[in-house]
Amino acid sequence: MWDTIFPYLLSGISVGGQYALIAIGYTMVYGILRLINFAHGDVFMVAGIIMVYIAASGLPLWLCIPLVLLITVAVGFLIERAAYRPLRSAPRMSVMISAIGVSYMLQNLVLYITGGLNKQYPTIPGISDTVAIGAAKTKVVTVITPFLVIILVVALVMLINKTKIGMAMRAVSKDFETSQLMGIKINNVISMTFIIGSFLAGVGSILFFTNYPTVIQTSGAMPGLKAFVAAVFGGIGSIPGAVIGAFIIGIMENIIKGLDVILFKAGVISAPLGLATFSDAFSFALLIIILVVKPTGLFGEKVTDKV
Amino acid sequence: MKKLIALVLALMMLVPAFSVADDLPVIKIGVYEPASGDSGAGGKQETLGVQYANAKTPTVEIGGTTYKVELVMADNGSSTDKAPSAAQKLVSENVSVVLGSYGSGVSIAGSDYFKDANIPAIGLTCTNPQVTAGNSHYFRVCFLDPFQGTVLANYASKELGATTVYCLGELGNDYDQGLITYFKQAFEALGGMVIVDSFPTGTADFTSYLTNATGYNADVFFCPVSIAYSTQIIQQASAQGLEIAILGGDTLDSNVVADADKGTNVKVVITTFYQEGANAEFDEGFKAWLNENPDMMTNNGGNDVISAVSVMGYDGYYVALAALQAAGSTDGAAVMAALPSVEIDGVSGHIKFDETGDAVRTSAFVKTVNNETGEWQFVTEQTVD
Amino acid sequence: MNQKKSKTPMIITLVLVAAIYVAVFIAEQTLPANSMLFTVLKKGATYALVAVSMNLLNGFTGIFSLGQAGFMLVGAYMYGIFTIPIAQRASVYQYFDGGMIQFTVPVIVAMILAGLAAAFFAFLIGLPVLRLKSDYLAIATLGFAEIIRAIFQWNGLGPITNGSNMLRSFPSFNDFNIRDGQGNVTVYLSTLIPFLMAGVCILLIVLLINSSYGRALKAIRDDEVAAEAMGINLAHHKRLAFCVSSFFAGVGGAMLAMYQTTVQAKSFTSAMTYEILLIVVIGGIGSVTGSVLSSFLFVACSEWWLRFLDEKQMIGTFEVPLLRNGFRLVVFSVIIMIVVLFFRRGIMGDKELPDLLSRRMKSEGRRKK
Amino acid sequence: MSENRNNVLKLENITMQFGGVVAINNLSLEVNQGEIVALIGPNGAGKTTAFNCITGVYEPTNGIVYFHGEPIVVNHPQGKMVKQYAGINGDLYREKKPVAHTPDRITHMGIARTFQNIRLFKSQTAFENVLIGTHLRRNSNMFTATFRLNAKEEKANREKAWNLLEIVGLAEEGKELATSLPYGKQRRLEIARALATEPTLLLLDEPAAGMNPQETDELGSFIVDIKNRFNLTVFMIEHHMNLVMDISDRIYVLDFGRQIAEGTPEEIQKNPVVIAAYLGVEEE
Repeated sequence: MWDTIFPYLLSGISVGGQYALIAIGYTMVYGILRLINFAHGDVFMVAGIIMVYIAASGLPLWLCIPLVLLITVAVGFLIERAAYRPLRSAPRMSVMISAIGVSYMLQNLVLYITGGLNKQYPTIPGISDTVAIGAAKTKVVTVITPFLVIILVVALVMLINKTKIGMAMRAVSKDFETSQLMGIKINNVISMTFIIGSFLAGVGSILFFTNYPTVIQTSGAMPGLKAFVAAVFGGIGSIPGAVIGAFIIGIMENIIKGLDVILFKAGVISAPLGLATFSDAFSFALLIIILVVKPTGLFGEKVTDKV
Repeated sequence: MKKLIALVLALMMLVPAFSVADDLPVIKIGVYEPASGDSGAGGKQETLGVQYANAKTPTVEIGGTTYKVELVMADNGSSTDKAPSAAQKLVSENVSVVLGSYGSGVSIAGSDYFKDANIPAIGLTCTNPQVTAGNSHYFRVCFLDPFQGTVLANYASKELGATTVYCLGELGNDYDQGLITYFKQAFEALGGMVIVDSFPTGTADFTSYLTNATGYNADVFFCPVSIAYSTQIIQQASAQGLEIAILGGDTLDSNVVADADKGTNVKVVITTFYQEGANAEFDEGFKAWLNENPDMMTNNGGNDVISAVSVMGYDGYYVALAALQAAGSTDGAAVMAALPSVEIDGVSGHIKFDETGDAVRTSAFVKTVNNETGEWQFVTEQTVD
Repeated sequence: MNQKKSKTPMIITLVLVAAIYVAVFIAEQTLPANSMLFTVLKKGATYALVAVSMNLLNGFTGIFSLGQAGFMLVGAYMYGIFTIPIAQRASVYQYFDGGMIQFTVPVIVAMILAGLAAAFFAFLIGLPVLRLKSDYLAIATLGFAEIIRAIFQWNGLGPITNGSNMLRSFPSFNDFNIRDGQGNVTVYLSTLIPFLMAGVCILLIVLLINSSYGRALKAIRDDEVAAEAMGINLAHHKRLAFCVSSFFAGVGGAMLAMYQTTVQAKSFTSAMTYEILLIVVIGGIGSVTGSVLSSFLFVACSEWWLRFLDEKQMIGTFEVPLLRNGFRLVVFSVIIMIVVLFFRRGIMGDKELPDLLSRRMKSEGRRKK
Repeated sequence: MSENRNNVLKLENITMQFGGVVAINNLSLEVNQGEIVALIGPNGAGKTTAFNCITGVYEPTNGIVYFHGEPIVVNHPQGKMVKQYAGINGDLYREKKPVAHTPDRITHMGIARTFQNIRLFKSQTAFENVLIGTHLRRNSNMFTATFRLNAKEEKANREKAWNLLEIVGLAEEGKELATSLPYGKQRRLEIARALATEPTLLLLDEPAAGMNPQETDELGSFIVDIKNRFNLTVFMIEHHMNLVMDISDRIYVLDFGRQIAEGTPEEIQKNPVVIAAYLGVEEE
């Protein structure tokens, strides 16, 4: 039984870690601006496309990766500047619509640049290799993803708890107006949030596309939505919540994909039911259940980590 | 500013001067193919065949008049909801005949529009029987899924010795689902077991599906999906060390897929319409043309390996020309009436339509990827009685 | 007391609308049937209905729902399932032995069924979801649309929904044309009928908006606490708005099915909802006239007027740079962003056509004085 | 007093606790038929909270609210509150089944209110604001309303709304956007809107806030006028002492969530506790 389930867990942990890196961006932006940044998943996709084109230009890989992260951060920063900042005093619905507009634009822009064709993600030596864990074989990146996620989250939590900018972030997320009155430069804090979020999305994209090496303009949509679901599930505004939520969603989704096999092998069913159809829908069902049962999410009440 | 206006005006004056350069009457052929979306890569390669044929034979003599053939492109975006307006665009441009599409679903989705406008359509590589069944206006130059499914099932059972096959298709893709159904029928008739799974559109993570195949102890992984998904599946199969062969239909016959399989240990076997080398004249001409046109080379995936879909596009163009000549008119209805009796010797073989409007095909090529060179290798030519 | 509203702008509006219908009818009889104009008008009418139904929720009730595509899907499927001719069922439901349902209902009945089914789904979804606050509600409805999509694609329901495969062969807009014995069209109605369908539905929505219930919905949008203090039952009214909006989204879905001639769950994605939302925003949140106008504009731009951007254009020997497949959508999304950022009120703001007319008359009257 | 059979509103041991903060502590009071009763107290004393408990916006932690003798709100500390509860009489209603109505239900029963920070429907005209108030007494349903089968009722409602506007002196401004009216008129409009719901008890939350002395005077006689005209009982929160003393029959004084005094205006004016806790602060 364990042998049957283990490979799904492995896939789930890997993809969950990548969702986690995107989910942090959602949860931080929501914590501060109360905005569902619908374009965040597309920033993640854009990071993938940038890597494709930079690597194709012949630059060495050790230079490509920092460059990709840098450009991704710049993209996230510019989106906030151009599309969200002018709407700071507008109703929340307008900002959300603007986010949807940005998402639409990024996708169309990439469609135009790539000609609507799938782009092959470059192979990154080291993490693209195959390793065997027990009976299962997988890429190195699958194994390092959860560790990298934990390292990044610890660093991020330290940044938020120990540094001045982190303190400002916490203040802004608690009370937008008051912190403004207290002399916190709100715009800087918001920019910083977007920079961190985009950076993590960039890292996530490198891991994700190394695992699933094709990029197309819609590549970011589903992972983005699921990462958001993870953020809500874990309690929006809570970073550990987002990470745990992401792992749960990643694992559950892969278990659902393999549920037919698991049930089949356990002798519960005699023929496959086609439950894999619901692998995406399941995440949303989970979302609705949590919203109805505990609208604040798993860790929503812990205000201390709210950013 | 004034200078700019003057320049624009001057340029506009030049327009008529250039457009009267050749005064041949124009006949329009619609190319109804995806240029974006999941099937974009395949659609572009199919279009290349049409474009090459058009470059080679840019004019046609109909009823004693020589016409210039103009290709009108419409991108159906690989999706059935974008298909109507793409089809409508071709109709509104008054094309005489339509070629395409890559992908059976979009072909069916556009079908009614051509029917209502009395324009015949020639399917190039859409293999689902429903495209032509019950339609008098849709024709097709390739083989059909019941045939292809049987060929694949025979091959899986007899050559690969499989008893259990895991099939994976995209939800809502008529091509995938159709071929899997016919494969299943044929394979079960041979005494084998078939497990069918589907993934939602936009899936990138196939690792769990690959695990499923292993979990069912399948001997063959059958995934007749579009190029976009098949490259993902092959690469992830390689990472997971999948030991069983991946079997595919004609959609996998692309240099993009072969490239993905290069340097891995995954065995990929497919059935298709054409094998490079079968017609040296065409091969050389096509490659030379690709090398002259960098844009076209990009559309072919960056190299000059010939995909079978391009061949079908090429043959389809000549079927259309033959029909136009036989009709002696540019009127869609006349072309439709002339099509059933058209016969040509194409690059992919002799093309002749049966009463439903499908080409009579009795053989398919089986190819596999050479893992070292990343090239397609001919395995066998399979026929079904 | 100035209780009496001037009726003149209302009458002018009605005359204008009637004139549009006459124009559509005449155009259809005289212009070639394959003109892109009719494609735009048919799809525009469909989208207008869907956009107005979304506006009823987002604009008039203040419920930010992103479930529109899901409800359209339900409507489109209900329409398809109940109108595919028996003779065609074997070939449509080819993998499911002709399917389970072996009867058909008239088109109009199927459309009402489509609406009712969508409203029923909305009722079920509304029970848990409508309690949520703005953006949580948005994401939950978006999620529900995805769940509905998965359910309709599930092979287990194949005998009814045809699994993930296409539904087709049902009556489409072109079947409304009146033909003579030889099958030649004598009277073209394929554009007028969708106009009538959308028109009747939009009229109903407008009547609702201007009724006591409509005012209650607007009160909820303006201030939930005050609305509740005025004795307006929030849960009841929100559910009502949600179901009514979904009813018309379902009818719109049925119309989309007729327009497309095929239906497939796969195409009802969140991208479709976003498109409709953008139409509502461009038209002006809270304006029916705006939603209708922007639907036609949006469809015309995306399907017709901007198509040239997708192809190489030569000015003499000069090839216009940047033009290639996909450029249309780039230009399009830039326009949308400009509207969202700088013209936040959209085309109409929250004004309707009669409002504009009465304002104009007022200002003219003043000038005369 | 508690023997008075014709009391309209009666609060019994109402406590409202938010987390660890006790906003109202064991408040009991009564408002009788035809009275004008004022609730006064310094800022933050818990006056508006009391209104919110009566109208169903908040669910009090403990206590009962009676309306015409019917318990419309009943609660006792539950769940986490059992441990956290910092008020008194926490055990008193343990046996009672909690009753909680949504604000619209309570308005339906006949309690209407205005808001301290004016909450008019901002996109609607003054007339429409009042008209919305008539919605809850409708006999029509969605279908009859959409198909205009309720024309008679609609006409009656419109007439009623215009009448109310005339009564509050806003007939001229009926077609203007509610939020474009001057402050004083907005307050009157809120009252008209509340009256449209056909209440028997009217709760006014600082009706004179932001008004000049002359307007305040006029408001006083206006309140008495509508009370008589519509046979109302009025319970109001107010800071303008002149107004309170002029028109109130009785006054309750609240400080830090506790009731510190009760009596006629004359009694309150003389009450040293009130002067110390409230008037003293006010004059500072």
